Amino acid sequence: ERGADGHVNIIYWQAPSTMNPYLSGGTKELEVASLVLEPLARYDETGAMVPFLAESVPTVENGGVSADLKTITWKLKEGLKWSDGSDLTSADVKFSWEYCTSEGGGCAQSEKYNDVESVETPDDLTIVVHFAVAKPFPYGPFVGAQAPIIQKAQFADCTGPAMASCTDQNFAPIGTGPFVVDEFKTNDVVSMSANPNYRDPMKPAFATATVKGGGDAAAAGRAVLETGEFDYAWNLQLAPDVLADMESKGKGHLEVSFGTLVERIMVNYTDPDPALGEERATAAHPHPILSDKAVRQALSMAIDRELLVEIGYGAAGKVTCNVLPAPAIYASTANDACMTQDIEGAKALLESAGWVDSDGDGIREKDGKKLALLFQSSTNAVRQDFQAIIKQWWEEIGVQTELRNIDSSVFFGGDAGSPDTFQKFFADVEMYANNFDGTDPEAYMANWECKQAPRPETQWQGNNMPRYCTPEFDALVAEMAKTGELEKRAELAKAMNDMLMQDYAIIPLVYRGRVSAASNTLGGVIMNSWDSELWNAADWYREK
Amino acid sequence: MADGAAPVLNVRDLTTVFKTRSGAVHAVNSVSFSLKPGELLGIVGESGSGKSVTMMSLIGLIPAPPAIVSGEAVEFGGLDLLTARDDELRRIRGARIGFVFQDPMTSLNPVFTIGYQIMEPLRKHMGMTKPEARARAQALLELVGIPDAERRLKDYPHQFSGGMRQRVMIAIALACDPEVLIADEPTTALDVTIQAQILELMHELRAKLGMAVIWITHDLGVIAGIADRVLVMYGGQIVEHADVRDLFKQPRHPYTRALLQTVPRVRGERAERLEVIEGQPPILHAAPSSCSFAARCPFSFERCLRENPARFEVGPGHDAACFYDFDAGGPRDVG
Amino acid sequence: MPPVFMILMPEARAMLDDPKVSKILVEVRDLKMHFPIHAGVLKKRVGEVKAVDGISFDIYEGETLGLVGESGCGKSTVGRAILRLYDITEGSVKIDGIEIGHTPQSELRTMRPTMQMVFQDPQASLNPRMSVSAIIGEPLDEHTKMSKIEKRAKVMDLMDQVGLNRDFANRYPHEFSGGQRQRIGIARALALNPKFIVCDEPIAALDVSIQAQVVNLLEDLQAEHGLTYLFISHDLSMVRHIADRVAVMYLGRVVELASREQLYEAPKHPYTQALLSAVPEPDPWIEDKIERVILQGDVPSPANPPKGCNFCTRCPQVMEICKTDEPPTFEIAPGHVTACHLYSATNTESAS
Amino acid sequence: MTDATAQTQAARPPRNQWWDVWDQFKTHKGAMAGLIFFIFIIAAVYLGPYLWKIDPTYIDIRARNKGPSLAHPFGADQLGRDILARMLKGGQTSISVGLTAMGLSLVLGTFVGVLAGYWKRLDGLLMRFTDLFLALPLLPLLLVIIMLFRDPLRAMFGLETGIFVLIVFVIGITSWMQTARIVRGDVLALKEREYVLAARSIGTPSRRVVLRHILPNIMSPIMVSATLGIANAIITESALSFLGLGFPPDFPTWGRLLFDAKDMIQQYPERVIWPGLAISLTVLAVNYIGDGLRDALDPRIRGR
Amino acid sequence: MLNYTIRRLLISIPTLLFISLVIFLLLDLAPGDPMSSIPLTVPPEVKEKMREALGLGEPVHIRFLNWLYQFFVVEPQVAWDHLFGTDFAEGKQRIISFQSRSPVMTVVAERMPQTLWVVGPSYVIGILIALPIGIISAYKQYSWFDQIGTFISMIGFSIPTFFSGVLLIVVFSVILQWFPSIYDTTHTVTDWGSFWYQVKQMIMPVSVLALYNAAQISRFMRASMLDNLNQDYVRTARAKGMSEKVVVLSHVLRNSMIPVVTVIALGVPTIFGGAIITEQVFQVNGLGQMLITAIYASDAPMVQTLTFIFAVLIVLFNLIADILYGILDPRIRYD
Ligand SMILES: Nc1ncnc2c1ncn2[C@@H]1O[C@H](COP(=O)(O)OP(=O)(O)OP(=O)(O)O)[C@@H](O)[C@H]1O
Ligand SMILES: Nc1ncnc2c1ncn2[C@@H]1O[C@H](COP(=O)(O)OP(=O)(O)OP(=O)(O)O)[C@@H](O)[C@H]1O
Ligand SMILES: [Mg+2]
Ligand SMILES: [Mg+2]
Repeated sequence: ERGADGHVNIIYWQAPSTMNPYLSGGTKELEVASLVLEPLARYDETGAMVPFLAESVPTVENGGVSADLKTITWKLKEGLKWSDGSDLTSADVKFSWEYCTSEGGGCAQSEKYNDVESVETPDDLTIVVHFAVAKPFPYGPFVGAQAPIIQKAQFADCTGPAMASCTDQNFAPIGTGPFVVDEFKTNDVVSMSANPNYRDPMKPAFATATVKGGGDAAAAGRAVLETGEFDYAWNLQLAPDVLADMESKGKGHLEVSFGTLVERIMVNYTDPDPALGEERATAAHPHPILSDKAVRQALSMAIDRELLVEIGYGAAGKVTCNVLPAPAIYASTANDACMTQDIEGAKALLESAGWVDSDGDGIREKDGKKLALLFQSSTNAVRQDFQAIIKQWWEEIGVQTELRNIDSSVFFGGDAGSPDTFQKFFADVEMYANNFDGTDPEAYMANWECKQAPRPETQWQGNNMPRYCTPEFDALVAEMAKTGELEKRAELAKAMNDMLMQDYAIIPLVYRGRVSAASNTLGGVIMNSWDSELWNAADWYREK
Repeated sequence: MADGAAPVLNVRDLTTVFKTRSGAVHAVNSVSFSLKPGELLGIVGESGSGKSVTMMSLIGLIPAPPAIVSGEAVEFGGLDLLTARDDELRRIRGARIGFVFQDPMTSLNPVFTIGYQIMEPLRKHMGMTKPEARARAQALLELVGIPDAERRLKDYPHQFSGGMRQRVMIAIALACDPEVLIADEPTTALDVTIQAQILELMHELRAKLGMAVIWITHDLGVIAGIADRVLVMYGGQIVEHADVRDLFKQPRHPYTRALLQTVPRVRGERAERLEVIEGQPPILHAAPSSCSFAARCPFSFERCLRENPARFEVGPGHDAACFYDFDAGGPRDVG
Repeated sequence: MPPVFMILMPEARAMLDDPKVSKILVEVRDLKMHFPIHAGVLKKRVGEVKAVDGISFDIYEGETLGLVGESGCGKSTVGRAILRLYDITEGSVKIDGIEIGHTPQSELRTMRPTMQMVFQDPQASLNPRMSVSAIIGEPLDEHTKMSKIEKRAKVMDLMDQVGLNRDFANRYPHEFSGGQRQRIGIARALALNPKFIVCDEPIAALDVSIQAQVVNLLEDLQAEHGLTYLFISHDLSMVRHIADRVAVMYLGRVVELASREQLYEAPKHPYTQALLSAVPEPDPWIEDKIERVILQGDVPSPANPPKGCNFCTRCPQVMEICKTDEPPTFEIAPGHVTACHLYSATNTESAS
Repeated sequence: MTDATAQTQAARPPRNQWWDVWDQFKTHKGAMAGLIFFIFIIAAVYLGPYLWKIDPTYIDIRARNKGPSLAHPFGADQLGRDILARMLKGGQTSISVGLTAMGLSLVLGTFVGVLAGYWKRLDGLLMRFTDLFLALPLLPLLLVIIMLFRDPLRAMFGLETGIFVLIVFVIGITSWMQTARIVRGDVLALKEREYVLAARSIGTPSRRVVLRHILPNIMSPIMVSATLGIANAIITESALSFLGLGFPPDFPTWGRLLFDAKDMIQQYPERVIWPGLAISLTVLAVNYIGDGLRDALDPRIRGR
Repeated sequence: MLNYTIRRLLISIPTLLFISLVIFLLLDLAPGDPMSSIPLTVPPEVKEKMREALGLGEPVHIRFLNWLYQFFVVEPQVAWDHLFGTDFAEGKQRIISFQSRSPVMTVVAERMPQTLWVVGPSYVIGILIALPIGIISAYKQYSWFDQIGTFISMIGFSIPTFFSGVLLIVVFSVILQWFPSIYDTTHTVTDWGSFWYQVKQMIMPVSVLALYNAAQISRFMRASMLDNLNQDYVRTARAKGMSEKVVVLSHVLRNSMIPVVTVIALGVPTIFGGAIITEQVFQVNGLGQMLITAIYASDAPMVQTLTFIFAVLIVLFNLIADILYGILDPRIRYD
């Protein structure tokens, strides 16, 4: 029964700064907002789409998606009400699109509405989205935690430049989700209570909820697993043995789920030598040593991924040899040889490729070029541990490695003025993790097209960090954009993944899951990596 | 001066030793003297001769440790101050024995008003109410010659000049009509014209109040003008004791003699060349085993270096600690 | 108009019987030293401490001029201003015929050897972290190019002159007694063979028994080197002993200047009279007979001196005119000048 | 003339006044204990690595999370690196940071303080400047400086030295103000001392007056600032590590080791205890040394 | 005094303006990017748009002047409107945080209570502990109390709060389960029960901070007491017969408090500034925590405004400290 189970206490050690996901792309904001705002459909824990506000998920088969892949028609459930009691209509849905794409607002999710030409609302329950191009995967708009529906009545005056100044709206949006914001303290705590107009009269089971922010992962874990003050703690990036120890206290348990996040090493195909000036790290100058595939392969072979997982992630990590590890239909098995470390093999490979240690300093040379690398990453304890241990392996095979770490706000900042962004890649190899949204890898795999290479002309924007560039790969990308059939798309995606893997442009390390902790008294938690972790908070209840 | 009257204060054999990191300092060595009611006893001696320490020791103001005060007795009002309890001492200090210190600039608490500081002992020792104490404080200020007393009670020490602060100090010391006033170089820090004012004031007050006074100074001129009897201290000991006129007419200790000769004067004959006492003051690291002036004394002989002379009677009410007999012009004939 | 202290008329000078008097070594004219007082919201200059307010006198070669007065009347300021340790407000100072009143400090450096100073507090005037030889040798370092050995010899020589044991050369000031420290200070002042030494209360901090030692030393050195002293002191009896002529200061001005005999036997200015009468006499018989002039009140603040005669607030013989007009300077006897209205009737105002 | 005191002094050998300071210092038990400990720590971190030859960055995977043993007396960390070796290396950094940052802040503070105190014309300006630094919120300043200069310096001095220079610089530049104020106050007072006047009457130029007469006599506040400065720098460095702004995670310092281990306080308490003890005891030792120095350098106390 | 205050205030205006400029330029130069916390999945074009929406496209001087206008004109107007119901600020752009897109000042106002609740009491408690320790340590210098007090205060000073905080949590929250490890900022005190909870959740952060504050202040107090215990006026007070309690707690303390009070006043800005590390450890999301998150998120308006407010507080309390000095110490008058 609604409200029968009292209070649920959630801790997000990184506190949400706003409740409006359109204003912040951050995970913490998206997830907390998902308690209030809902999209037409969400992904479940397997990555399958489930209708939320929509009657059903439209497909080509059920006619919801047009054959030319240019329109998709959504039907709202009947009788849906906003938490303030007014009716949810298709106008609200259309407004959500207008809101995010309004000029000068800086909507963080506008990419979700890419290529949307127009949205029609033939009646109060029907929404027809028209795309400018054929969309084999038309589920960007209004699906998932990133693109929820907001109330037109509330946000009508908040479009464009006014988006930012509507603080009251942004902090307490009216939604259709299980909870309503009572008080929002930015970067601190959100107090919520059950939505009186939630579509299921029995839900949510909790009358009130708070999401507390602040501190660090250890404190959050402690609060759930050791002291039992909180019911749910998000994203516990902690050393595996620490987590195990906490869990052993018996107050709570860990919830792990895997999405598409892969910790990987990017290999620079271009020469980052500062002497090159403007042309540094551009395609004009191939990398003097990493252009040699043997070197790239040897680097990969020298790594013991098993151990990395054990040290850094424990249960929250898996060994992977793919940059595209999931969903299952996309996961390739062609590269699994990398699972075992092969130091000797790596040595032999280098030897045969002509890289030999001729001067006895433990470092291989060829044509006067030393096998010496600069290895950069963002500042983060686990990454530095990885760097240290990988460095040791590489030095074992005769590759000298210098480590460098850069503050994440700079490394991932994308500031064209800074030499230290991961896009500029003024190093030989770099390590970070990346994933893709939802379940469709098309955009993700397109990251390694030639034209995606960051370079001065693009203000160093672009996602092709290795500056990988082959016509074959570009052709596969183009083909995928035209293919609607799932199996075909899977084939193509696997092919692209294998191509990258076998060229060793990317050295995948760990397939990372998310670890959260739930109290043993909290029932109904289903961990989800494809959408918000709190996606099914309406179903949570207190274990009696 | 009431001759023959019982002394108000009788000090016998007072000794003070400081235990410091760099060794002991025997600041006061077996000092004995007495103070008669209503008389002014002057104490002279060079810097470091133990004048201040003597006075502070007898009333328990010396910090112990590092000081160790011992002695036969300090009799005051039927009590031995050396063995008296702290609260007994406190009831005497400020009430029956008043103190005036050398430096008027630092001896007053800078953050309390003058009025408060005068009223403090009044309220404590005489149990006065605030208005009573204030009236008395005002009267005291008028007594010591501070004009506009009522208003000035509210002023802070820094608003007074040095001379006026010293008057305030005197007012505090006099607050409870003490039987004894101990003034430790009260005019040394002041200009001569201000010193003259204070000395004049002292004359008046004694005439009016008739208390016994111990007046410490190193200025023989001041002593000559104010004292009835004089003690001369050197190296922590009393080396000569006499009626003021006797002392100036017939000094019987070589140190006193030298002292009288070295000081130039503004009146009378001008000496072409100053007499000097050669050498430096003694270091007091041990209890004296010889005459402490011997090293600088033109009359010293072998015995002076061997033995510390006691105070010998050299005339009526006049004694000196010296083996040299100036009347005879040779060593004194003593055991 | 401030009273400009007249220059002694030639005949007056001739009357001074001291054979040493030959040539004016230091000539001070209308010297003023005002320290600004800043106050208000913008720290504007709202007034000044008139520490020295128009002083003129001469010091003859080889003599000792005593400067006496109460604390805060500006004695030290005069001494320091003459040596240009302050940038003076107004007036001129000539030493050995050279005007130094407004010479920039950098050029003064070459003049420094002729004029030196001995300070009041022998403890404070010696750097506690320098050895005796370093202290005495510092002027030599600054002004001569002596070799180490020469310097050492000179320092030893100076130590002998002031009666310091040569063995003490490597010791530090805190290891000495007050009198010895003052000797070190004197040795330092002598190092450059100066002609003129300002002694700013050199004995005030010393014990009575030591004072005489230092004064005798100063006298011996004067006799030996023909030094000229400006001897600042508030000890009138010591000044009587050492000085040839004496100037009495009150609140930034000289109120009376005369030869020693004249001043001590027949003081003219009421302040001088009061000052002298206030000095206690170490003799009970005389003490009883002294007719004291007890001054009332304290010295006014030099930041806010009274109108008219500076002394009018405390003067026992104050007249109406004193409260309005500044007294000019009168020469009431040859070589004896005073600034007091009492003498305006009987004496002509001296040339100004 | 005979001088009684002088003669007794002649018996004593001539001694530098630092000996007196030392004599006084010796009587302060806390300070002596502090000094001995501090010397021990310095010897340990600088000479220790010559005896304990394990490379602090060497990863011995088999030793992961091992408790204290003969091979690893302090245990091994999550990568199997020897904690003792890391403590020694970390101590080197922490103490070097402490000493050099203190030196920098001292030099700066003394320089500004002396200039402001001695030259009236500069006083207003420099004191405003000092106030300005006092009023600047340090944390953002630290952060920005670190972000701005981390990489240029790294490029200039190499990885470790670069960041070292930066941290030292940052701590130094944000902690000199107290010293400057104290020094200025003392210089203002010293300037009026007669021996400074005496030097000027001799004609000693200002520069030499400062060097010869002023500086040596403000040693006592400077020395005290110095000892406090070391402690302060060591703590600041550890706080920077906590905020993620200090040395990079793979670079051991005591602060960093403590920070890294604090989450494992329950699993591996010894990993917290060692660096925690090292920091606290060193700071404590240095503070006691400072206390002792203050007493020893104060002539009022020393004379007693 | 008034003049002095006005003058100081006037001087502080250019100082503060300069500080604001320095902060602004530093923040602008800092390589951090507000977009760095946006997931990599958000494409660069979108990030660029967001950046523009934040106003980052404008040149530096425009942004600075804009900020100045907003801080000194708009925000006061908003405050005014809030108090008096006027609408001067209607439609004017306020200073907006990059992270939350909400007015910075609103957030500051929201955070203030929890900072004051935790840092304030810890400061007060720290002082209350420190003063007696300082007084007794000085009065009984080198006694065992002094030694232990010194030791503890040095420990308090030398242990980083991030360490002591975690230690307390492990002991009292995890093992003993006495206190909550996470501070509840939404908790409101309505009755004894909730008050007790508030006390419980405050105990650990407050004691960590109080230890640190007490350590520093007790050192100052001790030093200041030691300075004053040797002054002449203490001897005068004793000579007046005052009891040791009055001598120490009235005469000496009053004087010793003068520098200590100003030191305490100088520490007040840190109360408002929050204790960054402690707030972080106990999740007391106050101003300090806000500053550090803003720094991590490169939220320039937030950092700029907060740091500037701190700068104003520091300057202000510097002034207050000086004025307090003048008030407490009658010798000092700033004119
Ligand atoms: N607290 C102390 N510790 C050690 N020695 C002390 C202490 N107080 C005084 N003395 C020593 O005791 C001796 C006598 O000192 P006292 O103050 O009585 O001299 P005084 O005759 O009053 O001199 P003055 O004329 O300078 O006041 C001196 O040698 C002095 O150094
Ligand atoms: N640097 C200065 N700034 C402001 N006022 C000063 C300065 N130096 C001296 N004065 C003031 O000038 C006046 C004269 O001072 P000076 O030191 O010359 O007196 P003095 O006669 O030497 O006194 P004492 O006998 O105490 O040494 C005093 O009121 C003093 O306060
Ligand atoms: Mg004395
Ligand atoms: Mg003077």
